[in-house]
Amino acid sequence: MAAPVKSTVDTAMSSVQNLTIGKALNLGLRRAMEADSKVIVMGEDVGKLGGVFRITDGLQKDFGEHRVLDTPLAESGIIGTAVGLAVRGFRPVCEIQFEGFIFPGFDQISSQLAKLHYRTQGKVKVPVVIRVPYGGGIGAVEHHSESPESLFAHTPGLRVVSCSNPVDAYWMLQQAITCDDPVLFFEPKRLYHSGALKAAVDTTATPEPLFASRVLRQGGVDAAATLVTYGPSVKVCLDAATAAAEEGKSLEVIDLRTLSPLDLEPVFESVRRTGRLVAVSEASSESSLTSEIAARVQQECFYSLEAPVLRVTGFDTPYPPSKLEEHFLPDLDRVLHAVDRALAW
Amino acid sequence: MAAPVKSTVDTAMSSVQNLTIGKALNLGLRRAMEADSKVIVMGEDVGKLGGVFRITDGLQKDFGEHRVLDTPLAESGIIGTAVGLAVRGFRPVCEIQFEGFIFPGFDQISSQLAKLHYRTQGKVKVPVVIRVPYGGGIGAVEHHSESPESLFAHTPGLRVVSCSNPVDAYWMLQQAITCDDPVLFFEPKRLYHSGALKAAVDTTATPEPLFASRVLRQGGVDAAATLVTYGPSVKVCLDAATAAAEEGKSLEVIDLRTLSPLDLEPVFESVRRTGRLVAVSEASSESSLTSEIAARVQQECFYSLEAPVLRVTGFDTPYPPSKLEEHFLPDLDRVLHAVDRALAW
Amino acid sequence: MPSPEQWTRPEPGAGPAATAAEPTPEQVIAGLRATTEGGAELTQLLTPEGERIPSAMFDPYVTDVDAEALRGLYRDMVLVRRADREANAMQRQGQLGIWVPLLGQEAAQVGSGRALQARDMAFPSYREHGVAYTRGVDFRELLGIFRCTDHGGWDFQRHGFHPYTIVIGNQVLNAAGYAMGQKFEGKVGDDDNAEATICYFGDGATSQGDVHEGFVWAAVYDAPLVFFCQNNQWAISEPTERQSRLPLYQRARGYGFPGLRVDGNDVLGCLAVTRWALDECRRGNGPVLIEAFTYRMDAHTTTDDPSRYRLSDELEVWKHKDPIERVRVHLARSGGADQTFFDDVDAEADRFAAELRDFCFNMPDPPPERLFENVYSEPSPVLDAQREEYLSYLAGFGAGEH
Amino acid sequence: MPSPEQWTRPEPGAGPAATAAEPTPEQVIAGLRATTEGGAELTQLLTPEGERIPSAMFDPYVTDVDAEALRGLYRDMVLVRRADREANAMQRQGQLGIWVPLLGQEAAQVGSGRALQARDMAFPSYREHGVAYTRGVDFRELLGIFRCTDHGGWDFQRHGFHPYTIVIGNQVLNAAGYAMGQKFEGKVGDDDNAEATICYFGDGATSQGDVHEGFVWAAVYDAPLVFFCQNNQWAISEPTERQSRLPLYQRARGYGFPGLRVDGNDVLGCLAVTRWALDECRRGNGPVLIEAFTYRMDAHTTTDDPSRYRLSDELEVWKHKDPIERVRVHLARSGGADQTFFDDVDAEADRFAAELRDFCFNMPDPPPERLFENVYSEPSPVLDAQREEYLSYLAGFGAGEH
Ligand SMILES: Cc1ncc(C[n+]2csc(CCOP(=O)(O)OP(=O)(O)O)c2C)c(N)n1
Ligand SMILES: Cc1ncc(C[n+]2csc(CCOP(=O)(O)OP(=O)(O)O)c2C)c(N)n1
Ligand SMILES: [Mg+2]
Ligand SMILES: [Mg+2]
Repeated sequence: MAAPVKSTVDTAMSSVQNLTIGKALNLGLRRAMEADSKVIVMGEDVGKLGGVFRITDGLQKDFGEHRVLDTPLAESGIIGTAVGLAVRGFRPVCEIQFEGFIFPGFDQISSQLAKLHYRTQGKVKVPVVIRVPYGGGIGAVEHHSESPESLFAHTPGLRVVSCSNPVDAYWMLQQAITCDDPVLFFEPKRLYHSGALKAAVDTTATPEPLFASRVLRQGGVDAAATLVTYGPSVKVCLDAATAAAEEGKSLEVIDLRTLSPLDLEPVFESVRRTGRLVAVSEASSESSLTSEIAARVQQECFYSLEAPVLRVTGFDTPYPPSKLEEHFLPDLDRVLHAVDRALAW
Repeated sequence: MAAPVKSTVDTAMSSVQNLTIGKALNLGLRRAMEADSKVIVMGEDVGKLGGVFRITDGLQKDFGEHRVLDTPLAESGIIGTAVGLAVRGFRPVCEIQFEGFIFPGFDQISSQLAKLHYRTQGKVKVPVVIRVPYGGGIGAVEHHSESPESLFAHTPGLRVVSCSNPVDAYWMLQQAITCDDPVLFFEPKRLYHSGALKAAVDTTATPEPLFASRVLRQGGVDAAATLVTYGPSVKVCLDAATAAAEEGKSLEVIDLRTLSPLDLEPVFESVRRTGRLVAVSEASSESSLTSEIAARVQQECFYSLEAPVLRVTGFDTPYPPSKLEEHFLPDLDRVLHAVDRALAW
Repeated sequence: MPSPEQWTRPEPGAGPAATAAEPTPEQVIAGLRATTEGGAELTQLLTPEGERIPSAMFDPYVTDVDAEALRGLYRDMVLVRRADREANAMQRQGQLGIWVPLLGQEAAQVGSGRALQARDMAFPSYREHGVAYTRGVDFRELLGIFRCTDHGGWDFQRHGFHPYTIVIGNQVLNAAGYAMGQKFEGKVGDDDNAEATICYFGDGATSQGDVHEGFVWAAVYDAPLVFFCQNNQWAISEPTERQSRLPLYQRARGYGFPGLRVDGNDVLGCLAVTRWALDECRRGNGPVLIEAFTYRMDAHTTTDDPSRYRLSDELEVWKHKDPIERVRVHLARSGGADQTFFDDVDAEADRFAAELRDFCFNMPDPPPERLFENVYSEPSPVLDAQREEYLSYLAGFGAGEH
Repeated sequence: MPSPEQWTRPEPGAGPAATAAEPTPEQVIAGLRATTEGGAELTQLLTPEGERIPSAMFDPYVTDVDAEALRGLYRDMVLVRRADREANAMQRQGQLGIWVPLLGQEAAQVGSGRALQARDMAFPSYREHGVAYTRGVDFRELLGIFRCTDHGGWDFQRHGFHPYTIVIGNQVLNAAGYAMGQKFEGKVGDDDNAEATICYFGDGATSQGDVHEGFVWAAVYDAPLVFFCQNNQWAISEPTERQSRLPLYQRARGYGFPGLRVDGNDVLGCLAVTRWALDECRRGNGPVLIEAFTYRMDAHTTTDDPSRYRLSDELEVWKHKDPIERVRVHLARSGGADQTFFDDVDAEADRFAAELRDFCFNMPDPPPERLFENVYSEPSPVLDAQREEYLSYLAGFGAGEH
């Protein structure tokens, strides 16, 4: 849970602001930095430039160069020094420019960040947040559209979350920063500046808990199937549910929010009613989060399932040239196709 | 498939030798180096020392320092230069000293090794083999007992295999080396020198294909359940099947051998008969290979399953201090307990 | 050219120095001057004013560069710049997803690229379109990456030009491995078959672990590798001071191989220094680090907005150091070329750009099945199944829908 | 102590040098001598024969080291060695899963460790038991790692001694971050609250990207960080020449901060040089690299067999450079200690070892539920379920079975 955030700027503003995900993240960061002087932001180009996606825009100007660090160009360095800063008592928020560039930092994440607390029987805490813009759909070149979240979900000791809307973006980021564990914070980059997703963020509201899934769309008593997803695919699934509703099919949509540890209780509960589940993710399917969801749902809901858990995911290929990404990414049609298959099983 | 191997030494020896897994790997490497002068071995301490597990013992003496390279101490360097050597036409076989030290090389594996062939529409081949001693049970300190194979199975473009016995060790390594794709070759380190596993390796035999699973123990017509596993857990499952047989329960045991791409047809076939599957692995369960197996089996064998696919795995914790590893590692009792649960479902 | 060792602070032996203070205004000015001038150790054969400066060390490497050869280098740079500008414009028109401009770095790329021999190998990062051109890679073959129809498709072996590498630093290790292979194959030595490798990376890349490991490996294995660092002063929004206290060519000092700084806007200097370095490598004296001191005259990519982080003054100063202009002036003054030549080159550049444009506008989209090809060198049943399932799903939509 | 810059090959400016040839026998001998002698730039205050050598630069840092203080350093080293040997023996007896011996490196560790002040922070790798001792970490607290009952459990904050790090190089970046934090908190400066950090790593580690990035970060942020590289000549079976062409202290030259080599078997030298370096850091002149030139007298770990890769001759030569013996001789000759003192220290060492032994033999195994603890700082329902399920499964076996 986020500590109560004291605002020192914008006090004249209304407590409700209409924000994109990008702006909500920016405001969340600002609030976290105001609330705790130990919160520092570090990464490539996060200072003057405000990050290539402008998520850190204006922070260096207002908080100074010692709290918003344009670091040397090396991800192991960013994460490795963040670990040391955390040991010293700071709460670093690292930005990885694109998810495809997190791999040089994989060792520090896996060997130090994820394990220091366990290794020291809790004596060392490493409250580091690593912000990772991820996912495709932006027509980018190689390494700029991947979905590596499953690798971190498979790594014990890490918490992995992903937001899908401005309200969550605002709160989840602050909650991740106040969390004493390392958090990999996956941000759906193609939705950063989506005007369609703009939402009213009430900065005085009480946020949902960080490590909990949420049912975003109830299917009602006659719900035909459940869709479970996270991050950029949430919008796809919500749109699919809307389309299905027009055809008279009622779908429940669950936003995982926490990818590790998973909070699957709402999914089990839903599947026990609907009997059918489609898990949706842009990541390749093999040994992934959607595999885990299928594995656990088939076990927990064995007698409720009327069709196997189906998955709509990226293929087991590297991310293709982006002229082909419409084929790679789960879209409304592929989701509905899977629902139809499940219903016809 | 391995190219026919011309032997230049040991010609006086019988073509059948009784070998441990470790010695079989050593002989396999030797044969591959004899067969193709472009095969080179590289890694930390692989030369004079013969590697910390002695798998490369004697190779530098016989093939010279330019074919068996004691490299500087850096895994990204080992893998990154191996990629370059492969582009030049070599077939490097890299040794990572312990699986816990593969992470500094993760970026080169994920960004270059796995993608160069795809990126170049097949124009660049990177026939690199990365040998990774993995798994627990050797009473070691931290980072020396992990099972990170799922991370690589989730990475498209890589082939991932694991051997479980001397015959496979001998052939699979040679086949991996002649394969034009990058292969992550996971070796069950605690079985390297197991005398109990010694087996007759016929170096004139025709090997099984590399990328195929194999039924190691048939359950017969009354088979009660299927066990699917790989690497170090194969022995555990075979022992469990033996114990179960004494109690009158017949179990089929399948050795995956290829972890990515998976060859699950034999598993589907078996489960369609037995109706029950237990997947066993030392790796943590979350978003892992065993998740994938469960996900695909519940889909392919939906109407055959009489119980959910159960998993016996390491817990979702970092690898514990090794005085606790007997609790972490799947053992015969936990496997049989899962079988009982499946049977009682 | 060994230089006196300089620690920025402290000079040891004098007891603890005073606490590192904010720089004085004089120091700031000196620092800025160094930023555009490259310092005392800069090798320069052709000044921004087109004046030829003799160099005892490097003149022997360009004795063959007569007026004709210089006209060739001029033509190369003009064509490359023209193509770069055309591609940049096409991105603005929506024909490319992104463009990575090389504006200002033509001399560094053409000079070093022309120093290579056919059997040498070059490992680029993602901005080396000028090097690609010198290696005979058609500019049109580069466009797929930026139009996002492919990840790069030229024949790397035929051209001695490795695929582009986007993940910063990766290619440095790959190049080190390749150069080790050249050595292991006995291609290093002073006979006529000697080979070398050159590897390109930026100022920002020098911070990456992979670049360090590349230095370590190449040094330990005496690899015939020229590390060619184009210091264009910026890594997106970060100036070189965020990566290093010392001039980057001095990094080599810690590894025991030569590091040199050349005026990266001087095509003749780049040609000479790179030829020298490649020669050293071919003779077994590699590796060598070259820092080409230049400037990124345009944005980092077409998605970047440099006005957020750098002053246009800097750009103005660097305009006076233009790599093409100094060759033009030199040729004109020395009688090495007349106006007809310059006009001809301009006309050729226009045709070159028009062809490029034409090609780009007509590039077909890749077919969906391409997605599944070449993941592995041999078929995979799992992927085959995914392809079949997806293609039949697509077919279910009928022709027009997708 | 700036030194003339030396490239191992070639000397540029002379045109292409001859192809790198096999070394001459003379060169091999010179190389071997350098391996045990450390070269001309080695700082040494106490020779292997116990002779005190004056140093204008470093003497000021050990003016307080009178006979009593020297006796203290002697005692430290004897206790540390004795405990190390005891642990090694206990491994042989099956009481420890593995041991990582520090034999031969007592002076480097005690000298540098004693240079630290209470508020300083040390980041060890996995062999720094001697440093741990100087930081007040009880030797018994180290045993859990090697008996495999825990991954390390001391209070890192109270001792200013970070957990051991096994993955080579990782701790260097962590230390750089910590030192940046000291600086950000205003602890750097010449007042009395100044702090510094020291970070330990080996000769082999210098090849890792993380160590390089640690150098880059510390240099760019002027972090108060002493890089303390114990060059014990071997990285398991690989000699230092497999990692570098140049002496390792010279690596710092490429980054713009000082690099010094000290006789790692000279406790006084290590104390003085480290105090100097820490002082520099506290005053804002960091970072500094120290290479402590020493030798790994035992195997890499108890699982290693050095006879496969190194000659015992080397060991014999290094025996004459023993770090403890030279202090004993110096104390005896200078009248700084009599035989009673030496006997007392030996007796204390025996008690120290006996206590350690006693403790080790009685260490309890951790309970199974420990496995699930401290994965996160707050409970996780997923893990709670796994724990409950496993514990009830275990309970099902009855008391004795598991
Ligand atoms: C590992 C990695 N991290 C981050 C990036 C994103 N990125 C692309 S270019 C760039 C700056 C590179 O600067 P420099 O090395 O100076 O080369 P330049 O672009 O100036 O030619 C960054 C940070 C990347 N491509 N790879
Ligand atoms: C990343 C990584 N790779 C490999 C290893 C295995 N390993 C442990 S110690 C060691 C040699 C280290 O040599 P050096 O840095 O000289 O330190 P020393 O052990 O001599 O003190 C190696 C290769 C490791 N621990 N971490
Ligand atoms: Mg740059
Ligand atoms: Mg060492």
